[in-house]
Amino acid sequence: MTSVHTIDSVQHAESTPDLPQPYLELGLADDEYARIRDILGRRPTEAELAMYSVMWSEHCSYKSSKAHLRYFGETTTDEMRAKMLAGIGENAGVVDIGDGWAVTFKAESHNHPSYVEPYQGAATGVGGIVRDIMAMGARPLAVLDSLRFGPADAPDTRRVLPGVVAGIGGYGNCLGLPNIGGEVVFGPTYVGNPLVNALCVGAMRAEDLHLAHATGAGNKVILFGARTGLDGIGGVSVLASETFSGDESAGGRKKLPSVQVGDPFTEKVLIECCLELFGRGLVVGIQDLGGAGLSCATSELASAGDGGMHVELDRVPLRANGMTPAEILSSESQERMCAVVKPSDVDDFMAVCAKWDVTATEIGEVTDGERLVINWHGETVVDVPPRTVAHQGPVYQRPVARPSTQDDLRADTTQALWRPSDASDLEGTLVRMVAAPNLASRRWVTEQYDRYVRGNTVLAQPADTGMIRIDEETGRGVALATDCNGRYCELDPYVGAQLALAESYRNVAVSGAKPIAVTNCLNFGSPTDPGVMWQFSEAVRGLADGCRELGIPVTGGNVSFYNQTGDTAILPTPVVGVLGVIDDVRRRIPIGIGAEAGETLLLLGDTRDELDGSEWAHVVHDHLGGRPPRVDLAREKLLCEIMIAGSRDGMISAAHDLSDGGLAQALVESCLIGQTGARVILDPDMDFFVQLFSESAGRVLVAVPRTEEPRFTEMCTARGLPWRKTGVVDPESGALDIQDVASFPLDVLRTAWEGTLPALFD
Amino acid sequence: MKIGVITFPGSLDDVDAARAVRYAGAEPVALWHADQDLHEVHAVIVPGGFSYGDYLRCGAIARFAPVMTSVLDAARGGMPVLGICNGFQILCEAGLLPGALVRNSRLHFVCRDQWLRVENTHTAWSSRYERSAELLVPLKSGEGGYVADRSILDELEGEGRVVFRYVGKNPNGSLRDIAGISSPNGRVVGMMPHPEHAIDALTGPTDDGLGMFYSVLDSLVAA
Amino acid sequence: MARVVVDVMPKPEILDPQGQAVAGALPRLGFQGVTEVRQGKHFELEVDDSVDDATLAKIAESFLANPVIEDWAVRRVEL
Amino acid sequence: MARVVVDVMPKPEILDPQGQAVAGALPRLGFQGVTEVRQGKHFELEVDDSVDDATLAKIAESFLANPVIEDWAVRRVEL
Ligand SMILES: Nc1ncnc2c1ncn2[C@@H]1O[C@H](COP(=O)(O)OP(=O)(O)O)[C@@H](O)[C@H]1O
Ligand SMILES: [Mg+2]
Repeated sequence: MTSVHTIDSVQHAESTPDLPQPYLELGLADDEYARIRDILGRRPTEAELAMYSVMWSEHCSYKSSKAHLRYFGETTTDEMRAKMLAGIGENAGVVDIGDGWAVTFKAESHNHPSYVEPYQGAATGVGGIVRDIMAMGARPLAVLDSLRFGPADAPDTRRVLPGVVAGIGGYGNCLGLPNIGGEVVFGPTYVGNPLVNALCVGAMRAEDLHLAHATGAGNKVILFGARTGLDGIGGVSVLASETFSGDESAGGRKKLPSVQVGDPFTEKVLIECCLELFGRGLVVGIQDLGGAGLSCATSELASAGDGGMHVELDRVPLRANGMTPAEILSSESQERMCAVVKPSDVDDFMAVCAKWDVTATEIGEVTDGERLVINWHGETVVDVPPRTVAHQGPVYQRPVARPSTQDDLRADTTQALWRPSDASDLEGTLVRMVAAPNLASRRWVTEQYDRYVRGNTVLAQPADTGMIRIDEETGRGVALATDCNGRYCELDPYVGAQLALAESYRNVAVSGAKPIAVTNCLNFGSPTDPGVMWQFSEAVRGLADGCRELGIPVTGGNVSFYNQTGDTAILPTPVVGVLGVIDDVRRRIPIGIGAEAGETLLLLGDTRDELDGSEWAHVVHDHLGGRPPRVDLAREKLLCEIMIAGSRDGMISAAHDLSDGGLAQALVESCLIGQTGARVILDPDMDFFVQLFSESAGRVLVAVPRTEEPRFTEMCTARGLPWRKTGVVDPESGALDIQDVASFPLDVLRTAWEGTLPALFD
Repeated sequence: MKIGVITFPGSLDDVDAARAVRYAGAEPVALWHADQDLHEVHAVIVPGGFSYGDYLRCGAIARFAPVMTSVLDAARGGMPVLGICNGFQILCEAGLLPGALVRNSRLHFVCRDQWLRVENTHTAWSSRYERSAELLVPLKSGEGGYVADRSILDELEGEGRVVFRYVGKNPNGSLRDIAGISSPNGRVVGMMPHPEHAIDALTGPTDDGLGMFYSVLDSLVAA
Repeated sequence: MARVVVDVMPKPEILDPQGQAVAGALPRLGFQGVTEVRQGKHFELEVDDSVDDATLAKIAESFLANPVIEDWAVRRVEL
Repeated sequence: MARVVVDVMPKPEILDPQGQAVAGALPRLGFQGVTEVRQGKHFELEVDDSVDDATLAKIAESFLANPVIEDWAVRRVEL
């Protein structure tokens, strides 16, 4: 089957210029195909066509989003850039956190695969993002996962959620990466289109930053890790069924599943192997193999370097028989990395791989030329300028139009909806809300994740933010939170994205860490829908403007389009991840109250009548309409400064930010997590319902030791942050007592809060 | 005092075990799975993780590692050995401790802070505790259900070789709530929960686990 | 009453890390000559005589196996 | 070359939570009449002709199964 005439070589392509090619089936448009012919001055070979088609896909080329994403760069000031060692465009952003440490973090979506095969889809999502972090030269330290599912009681959710959770746990636990946070959100638009976004954070000494560059002619290209199989080449198997190969078995591959199976053990060993390689200085450049496999790794390495690259494709160790060059180049087999290594270091490199029992193969070398040349059994099957594959894909200005329904949506506020007012209605509403799937305890999920491994986890679920210690000597650490409320984004994508940023930022700040950088995972419907593109562009602008106002840069991110079932797009879901740094993790502020006797509860920030898009409107009235809460980033910044000062001076013993479910939810969680009761007195001059369930942004509930109360409140007053004494911690009562509403025994609240997910999914 | 901590490919909690040894004031020594040499350590910890991926059965492949031959010899000679989680599974697979660990009864991996009761304070690894003391220690495993023949269970109970028992709701279906057991001479202990993750209230629920590492130092000094 | 066996195996083109781990370990344990191993699941079901083959196939296909990545085979065995 | 199948099952007296979970789920999915389910492992090995039955038994007993909790059966199948 490797006999000469079956190979579509460059030579063969030149001699058969008019041969019809299945570019449409591979997802390329007519003009895109024409451009490839133009670039090459001939028709592409089968292998080249495979490369261009995957690299120019939406997923790899960002062709619909690029024009908008530029705005992130345009709004990043020099000051914001100061601590950024690598930014958008690299595998993952890197920031300097001080003491010589650099931290890298990034999120990625694995939505569609997780719908098709929940366990493996989610597992390989974790695997992929971890390799991105390794490609920066960092040791992966922790993961987070941000999840969206259909309604909690939908049959589809029952199928998808347990598999996704088990997959994330199964893979992450086996890698020895603590899971320190994330989200689980249920909503009707995610039926048939769950969102599985995984985030990984890693650290390295700043001088060890490895960027994906193939520099230095003569340096060797080494592929290491798992063997290459037929995984995830669903689209490209079209080629195998086409004319050239003449191979019967290949023709039979047409309906290959594009599902990949993960092997976390191989990845774990790969991590240790990479770290030893980095540690010994044996790597010039490195790239992970993710989407688009070798096509991506070779073209990106080559185009980011200063020369070309030559690859002998038949040296790639294979797992399946009779794979064609196009298939090998597009395979998305997991757990593989590609390194550029000095010739003099190759033996040492191979020895380290042998120690870890990792398969490693020299597949080519960096060349002087400017072309990426790939041979297959002596014939050239690829000869392209690598930049045209990796970076010069098409860029679309998709039509953008604000949907005509948007005005009606915004006019349909919650004002007309029935609101509870007397004590017993409020009491019933509170218990019902606490047990609602979106507000109930996430323990059923998080118990399946190892949060302890490696012994550096300082805060993890339940907490507003995950926090890990980076440096055992100094106690320096980082905090990470992810957030997004898709309902707010539906009502106003610009404000919604800023609210996601504000919440994530606040979640980091309430732990006492200082937010320093942002990543995102932008999940939207189809880019061919002008309304979706409007949501997208508004969200990007909102996020970028918000970051500029807060003074923290977006260092990277991910775009996932085509999240829709039929014509119905998901709610716009721009998940925002914020990274913070804390000089000494011993000063972290936990959620649970009651650590010290006689704490006072203070509510910081302003409460307004803001219930449009709220969890209450969703749970009680199944209503979505109106305007999202107001966002005030200057206030968020002030709040953050107060929290950091409070942490530094030991003035705060616990804190919890207010978000979904409002004050009621924050009070319940603070009591249940702290296993301590409290007595609360609401403001008699304001509607109780609004006080308990409004979702106004920029608010935090803090517990302050009585001795610190004057100092803390004076600081707030002096700096112009509104505060209100809301109650006291009451270790004796075993209840959350809200004066003039009800006294809620903690065991009643716990049953309501913790019972929901087990009842649904056990 | 030197305490060896084995690293298999796929070991995860080896760094944590080494840290616990350090916190207790001893010197951790890294032992490599492929190396028979125990480097003159005075005791050995077989740590948690997923050795070789644990795809076949937890611990099934690791027990054949060269280093385990030396550990088995040393254990028979009285060297204290502690198997934690995957380490416990490996010691059972290797026949150093009786019984086996099976899939949790609720089928899910479980990570939670778990109360344990100390049932035997005469082993090399538990002498620092008061009898019936209750410890709060992380449990994190998918295959933590301890099973053995009834006759073996009776023997373990009769000889006082149940070292730790779960308190409260049984988290994984372990027979007789067994969380940890010892060899007849009390030198080898295997347990599913992770004392090495309870050495500092900053990163674990408590520091209740430190006692195990102090215990073994006591036993080595006494020996 | 009948006993039914359902074997579920990873599809040939799908990665089988479990089988690979076994195959890789055997030579280290001193067993030569095993060139390939694949690992799947084996179910033994006790079923009423009312359950017909079509139902069994449906159980295997829709529940015991994930047809995206696994093949399955059902057979009745004599007791 | 020969193909060898090894089935490994939890011993009858050992609790089998996986099998139980399957048995419990079937009626909920609308499948009646399955009274018991046990779940084990199924291995398919490709072995050289040099590998005799005694060796296969040893592989099953000392490695693929844990005799404390599992039974095993080896059979050669025609290709
Ligand atoms: N999918 C998940 N993976 C890991 N942790 C999660 C996940 N979902 C929720 N959590 C954790 O559970 C806790 C409660 O979540 P949530 O109420 O969404 O927090 P918040 O409202 O502060 O963002 C947090 O510690 C969060 O990180
Ligand atoms: Mg929060």
